[in-house]
Amino acid sequence: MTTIAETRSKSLLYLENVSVSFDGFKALNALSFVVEPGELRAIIGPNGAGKTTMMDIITGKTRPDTGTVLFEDAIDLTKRDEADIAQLGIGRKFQKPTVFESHTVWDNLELALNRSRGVFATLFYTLTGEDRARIEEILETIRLTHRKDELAANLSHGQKQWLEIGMLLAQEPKLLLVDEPVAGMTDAETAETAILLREIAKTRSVVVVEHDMGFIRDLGVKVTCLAEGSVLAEGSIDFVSSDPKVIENYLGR
Amino acid sequence: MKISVKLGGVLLAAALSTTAFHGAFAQEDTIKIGVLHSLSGTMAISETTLKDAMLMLVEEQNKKGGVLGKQIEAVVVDPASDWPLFAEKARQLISQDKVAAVFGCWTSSSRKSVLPVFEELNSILFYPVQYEGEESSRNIFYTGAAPNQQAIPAVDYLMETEGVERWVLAGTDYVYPQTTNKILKAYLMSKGVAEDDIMINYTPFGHSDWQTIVTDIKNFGSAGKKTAVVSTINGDANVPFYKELANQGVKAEDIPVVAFSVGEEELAGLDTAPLVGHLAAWNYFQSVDSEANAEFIEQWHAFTGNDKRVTNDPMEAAYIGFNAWVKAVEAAGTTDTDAVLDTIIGVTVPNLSGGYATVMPNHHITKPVLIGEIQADGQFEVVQETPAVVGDEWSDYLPDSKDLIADWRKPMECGNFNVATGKCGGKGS
Amino acid sequence: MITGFVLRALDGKIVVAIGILLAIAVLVPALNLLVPAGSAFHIPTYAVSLFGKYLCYALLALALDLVWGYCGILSLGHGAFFALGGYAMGMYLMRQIGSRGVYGDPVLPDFMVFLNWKELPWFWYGFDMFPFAMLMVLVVPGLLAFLFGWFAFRSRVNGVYLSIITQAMTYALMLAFFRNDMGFGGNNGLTDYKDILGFSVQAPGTRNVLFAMSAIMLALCLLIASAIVRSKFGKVLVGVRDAESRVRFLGFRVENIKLFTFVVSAMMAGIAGALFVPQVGIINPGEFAPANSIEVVVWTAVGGRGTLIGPIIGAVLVNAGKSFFTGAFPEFWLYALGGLFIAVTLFLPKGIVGTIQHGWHARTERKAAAEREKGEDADMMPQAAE
Amino acid sequence: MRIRFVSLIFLILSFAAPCLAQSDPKPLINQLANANFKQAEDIIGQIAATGDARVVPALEAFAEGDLYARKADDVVFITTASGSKLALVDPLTGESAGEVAKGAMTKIKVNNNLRRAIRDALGALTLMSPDRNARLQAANTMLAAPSEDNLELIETALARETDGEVRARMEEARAVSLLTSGRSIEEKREAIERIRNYGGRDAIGVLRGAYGSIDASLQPDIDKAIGAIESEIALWDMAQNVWYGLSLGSVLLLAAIGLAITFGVMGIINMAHGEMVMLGAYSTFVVQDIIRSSAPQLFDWSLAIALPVAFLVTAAVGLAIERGVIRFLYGRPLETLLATWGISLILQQAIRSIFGPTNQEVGNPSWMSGSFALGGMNVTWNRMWIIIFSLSIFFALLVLMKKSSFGLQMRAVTQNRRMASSMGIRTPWVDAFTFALGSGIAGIAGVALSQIDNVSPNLGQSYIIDSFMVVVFGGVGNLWGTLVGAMSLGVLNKFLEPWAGAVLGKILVLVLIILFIQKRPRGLFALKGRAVEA
Repeated sequence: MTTIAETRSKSLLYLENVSVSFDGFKALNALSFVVEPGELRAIIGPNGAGKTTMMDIITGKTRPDTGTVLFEDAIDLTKRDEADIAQLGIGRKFQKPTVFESHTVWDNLELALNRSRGVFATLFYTLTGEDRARIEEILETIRLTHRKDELAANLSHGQKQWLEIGMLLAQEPKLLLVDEPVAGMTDAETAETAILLREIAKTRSVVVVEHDMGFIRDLGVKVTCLAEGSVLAEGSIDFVSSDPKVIENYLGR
Repeated sequence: MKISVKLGGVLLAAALSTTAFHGAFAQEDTIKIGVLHSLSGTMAISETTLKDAMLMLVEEQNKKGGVLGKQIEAVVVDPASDWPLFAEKARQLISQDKVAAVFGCWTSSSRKSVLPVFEELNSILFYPVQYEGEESSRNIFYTGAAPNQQAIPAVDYLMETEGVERWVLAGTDYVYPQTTNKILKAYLMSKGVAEDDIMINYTPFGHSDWQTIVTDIKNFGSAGKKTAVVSTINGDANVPFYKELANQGVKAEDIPVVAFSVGEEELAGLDTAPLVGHLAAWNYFQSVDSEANAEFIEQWHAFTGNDKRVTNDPMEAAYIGFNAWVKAVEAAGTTDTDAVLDTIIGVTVPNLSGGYATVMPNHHITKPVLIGEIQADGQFEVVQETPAVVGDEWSDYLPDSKDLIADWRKPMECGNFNVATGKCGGKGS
Repeated sequence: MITGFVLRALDGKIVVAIGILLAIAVLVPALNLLVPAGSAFHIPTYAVSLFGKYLCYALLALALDLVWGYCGILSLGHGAFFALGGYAMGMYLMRQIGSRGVYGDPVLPDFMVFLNWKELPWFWYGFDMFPFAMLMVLVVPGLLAFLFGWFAFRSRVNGVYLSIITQAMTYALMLAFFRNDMGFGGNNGLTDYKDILGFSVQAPGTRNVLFAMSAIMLALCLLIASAIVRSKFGKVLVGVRDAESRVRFLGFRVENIKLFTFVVSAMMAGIAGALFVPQVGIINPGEFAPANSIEVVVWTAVGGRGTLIGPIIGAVLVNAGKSFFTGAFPEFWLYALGGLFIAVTLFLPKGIVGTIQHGWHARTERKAAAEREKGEDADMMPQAAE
Repeated sequence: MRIRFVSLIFLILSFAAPCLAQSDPKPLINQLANANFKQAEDIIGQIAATGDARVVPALEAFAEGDLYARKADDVVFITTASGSKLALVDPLTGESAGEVAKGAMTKIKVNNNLRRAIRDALGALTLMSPDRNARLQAANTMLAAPSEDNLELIETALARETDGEVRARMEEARAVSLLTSGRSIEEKREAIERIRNYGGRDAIGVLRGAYGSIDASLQPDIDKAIGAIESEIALWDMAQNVWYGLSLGSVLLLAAIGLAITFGVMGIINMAHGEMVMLGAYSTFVVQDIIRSSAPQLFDWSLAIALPVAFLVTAAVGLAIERGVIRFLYGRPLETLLATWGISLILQQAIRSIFGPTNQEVGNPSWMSGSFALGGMNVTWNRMWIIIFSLSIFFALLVLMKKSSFGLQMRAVTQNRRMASSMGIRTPWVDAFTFALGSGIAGIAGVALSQIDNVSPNLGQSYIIDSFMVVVFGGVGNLWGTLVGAMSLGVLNKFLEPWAGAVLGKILVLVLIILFIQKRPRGLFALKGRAVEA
């Protein structure tokens, strides 16, 4: 068994006793949660278990009432805002795919590229060969090369999900938070996505929130089950799904 | 892009046609005059009446055969209570419609905005509303009251007949009240009123919550000395003001309120029973007893087809201005601006209160000052009438203008002649 | 890279638009000065300053479009920046009157004299120098926009809340400027100007130059605006409009992006005001009235927000209509105007230009759509940022 | 001046009383026929001096301006208009003297001085009148016009006075008159005490007035009394200010509450809201107009009748607007701004075309006019009713929203249109009726506002901005927010006004709103919760 200190120092993301409540309702209740570098982690849990709130806290959208949130054991995320955190290398994909509908696929990726994001830098930015190469590479990864010049608005739901993931890749994050990536996807797309995510996880840590157990099995990774704002069980999918508390709390229904 | 090219063309056409359009109206054998009063926006409430009055006057004049044997045609435009638009419309009336003279404006802002236009294009404006003075333009005739034709006599009345010793000067926060109150304060202090017996209070345009101020007035008035309120509150805010006065039971016998911008029109929106005895100072009241007035009111009711429509002081000012212009044009035998400017000075026409108004060399006119008390029927009862007073454009109670006079007769032809330095051009440095 | 920045701006439409504006800048004065009054092609001086006014409004609308159409910030207070620019110019023109005022005071403007102020308030210093005044035309609105935006965007006030406080801002300024004690001439404002840079503001020559300046300035600002929206920054801007949080999570400082745009837009509005004042001959607190700012929104919407040409067309169209109807049907023009607004919102939700462009896009889209699986349903289309 | 004049009466009384007392007032009254204001003033004095109670109606009629002289023979009558003619009544005997054409009579003009003179004279004459209210009135007059000459009169009256309130008032009247009289120090000391208890600013005025003339030994008492009264007043002023704040707040609430539905709940930036208020006010005008012409006795009920009318009218207009325009614009809030702006222009101009641009008279029913004193506070009836009215509307609305099934549907639709419709709620109609409700309430507000503001086509414009401020300040979509927002803005405004002045006060309030929104970007009562996608 490793001591807390060690886990902390090894961790990429470290949450301890994080609590937050909205008008009395405890969304997170002394949640502790650790992600190691290069880890692919799945999170399951009933609605209102606090999955999205947790992501909000990690990405600086919500401030916790109490608790520590550390990135790479050094940076206190509770003191930073979204932009900061994103630049630190934490990318986030929303439940509802949010891409820039009125931009082309290409522009979406160009905007996401991890380049200086200052006002004047962007004003006078001109596309370099290297950037072009990078974008094309991502287009390959997310299988959208053939539609790069179309408005994102015209993509199918699944393609939008991928485009969003692609944008996260362009950000070159160390940690990727993915909220329900396969919601509303065809089985084919779902399988594709699983492969895509494992591929991505080779180079960086990924946290996936998902309801789709099948998909989680496809991923075949360590699973954390949240309920009422704290961790219920953690371990392999089979271990977790056999846990009585989990069954009663989540799978049961 | 083709779009915007096309549209561009369309627009140019449209804009130009605005000019063309008016051309189309003109029949050659008429003399055109412009009517420049807001028919929409915040000032429509006051100005629309004047527009109707002008149309009536033109109609009556045409019945009498028009002027110089030609029919008069009124060109009505709507400057929409928007001061820059006033300037634009004035320019349009003068240079597109080629009107011989313009009758219009209510607020000083609108007058100030058109003044340069009239001087540049050398046309004539007749301005029918009481104002703060401190102006005399070669091309403008001020047929409304200057402060000395309204404010000062009213204050005198209160001092002499009502023995007022303590004064509240309440006004809307803009130039007319500010200037009038400055003049009044100087005047009162010259009459030996102590500084702390004068309370000055300003409120924003369209102020509708008067509770605090009316209470302040009551408190100020409960100091044992006879107190009166001199109100330069602007049109819209008056109704709520008087409603509050009535409800808080401020009786005219205790604290009379004398107003300079409250006429029959404003009272029309009020139940005046609780306000009986409060005063207003004007140069005309609908209740004035004279043939001219009776006839005028009759025409007005006939013209508007509504015998509840009241008449008011600015209408009389318009009436005087219009008749003076007609008379001057007849005398000059032409509507040419310079000719009319020469002949109109000294022109005397009957006013509606049974007397006469003369156009003075300073482009202001002579007016009797009437003090009226509000009656239960929404009319005023005249309690004092002075003989005709000459409008004093440059107040004697403002340090910088007491040396100035205006005289547009040759050879002086100066709007701001300094009697101290004997030079034209203000203080002269 | 600057060159790239500018070159990017010059796509077809903009080039033509700028071309037209420059042409107008030359043509109209020519037709006014050179063509004899009798001729059918003569443009009367009256019309020149009228068009000049429209162009200023067009510039104002363009400025609003930059923040609203592209960044999704609906400012109901842009009239304030316009008016401030106007006041800066007005103050210069007042100082130019010098001793020609009715009181002949060498320094004090008339309204100060008859409120017997003894010396010039500090904030009037320097306005006798044209360069300083012109600087102020940019700085004052810019500074206000910066302060306002700094707080508002940092604390993430957005949507209708932002709109309403911008309205509160212009409303408060209106009340303030109505006060005589402010030292800006109270409700009468600043007027009766004599000359600008030594040329009489009344002289036809000056009027035409001012007109030309308006056209050129509009062209210039159009160029700048176009350069901005076509840069990567412009894409981010649209991103902010459509999916603000996504832009944040991509690591952009949305508040800075908004702030920059807001300030630039405010400065453009200031320029518009500065050109407006000498042409109409008065600036007064009425320009701060919230209703005016709402009208600007309407022009922009009529022309088509999110397009650069749209607001210009909208402003000129609506105002030309206004000039025409207020003269032709003084009693009924409000019905026409009101009707126009309703009609546009119902039948041309994207505005005139927007609709035409959209229609054009739609055709190409339909071709493409044929061989592609069906796109998303309507509510996925970018919506007007509230 | 008043004092001087009243004393004049009594000088005449004391010297010439014997001969004047039984002299017939009739010729005096007839002298009024061709007297100028100054002379009339003396005549009134002499009339009063006769001490003859029969002259009371004549004096009252004079004050009312109902005293006319017959041109033919300068005989004076009390008149009442009957059609184009005047019904004549003998000023003393009160018996009818037939009718004559208006032309045959000349009105005897009356001005503030004469009214005041008459009032004081009546005070002296009616202090012992059998009518209790007349006595109370008289006592008040005496109180307002202290003079040692009244002293004996008051004391004789006091001796036979039984009614408690009137006694108290007379005691006070006696006290104020006593101060300046030659009475003993003890009497004056207790007089000061009484005045101090009676309190109020007038009391201070009286005490200050007496300060110079009074015996030096009493001056400390006066200082004490004044100090006590002033501290008391200070407290009441505070209370008064709060009250004014609340009543201003209730007006804001009235103006905003309809908007809290159309804008707050439905998210329509409804620029035509002000015009709905205006329509409500005009409905009130029309109702009153009809009542005046056809059933004057109903006038006190006019507002009660106007309420449903205004509601129905504006609700109908609202319904039309929603069906005709707004329903095409859901999900496009900004377009609603433009369209409703257009609508408001049209409505304003329509009202102008129909009713004309000038103010229309909307009268206050008797139960809404005047004021009453609450301790040192002065409460006007119309303000009080408006506060009650606005609060009751608010709570009625609250109940409707929270308890009724329509309210439930309304909230369902506004929260999730699709879900609601899929659950079988007929969303289009819910929308339509919600908007109609909002407009209707704006109309009702118009009825109330017509009582304190002027009814003109611009009425709406003057409230629209404040309404938006209130709703946004309170927090969009939260009725309680609107209530609290309105009230706090009202009170804030009223506390700023005294030291900043009305204009600066308003500006400061706006600035504070702006700063407040920085602190709480979603208003006072922001709906917190799991962060939703911006």
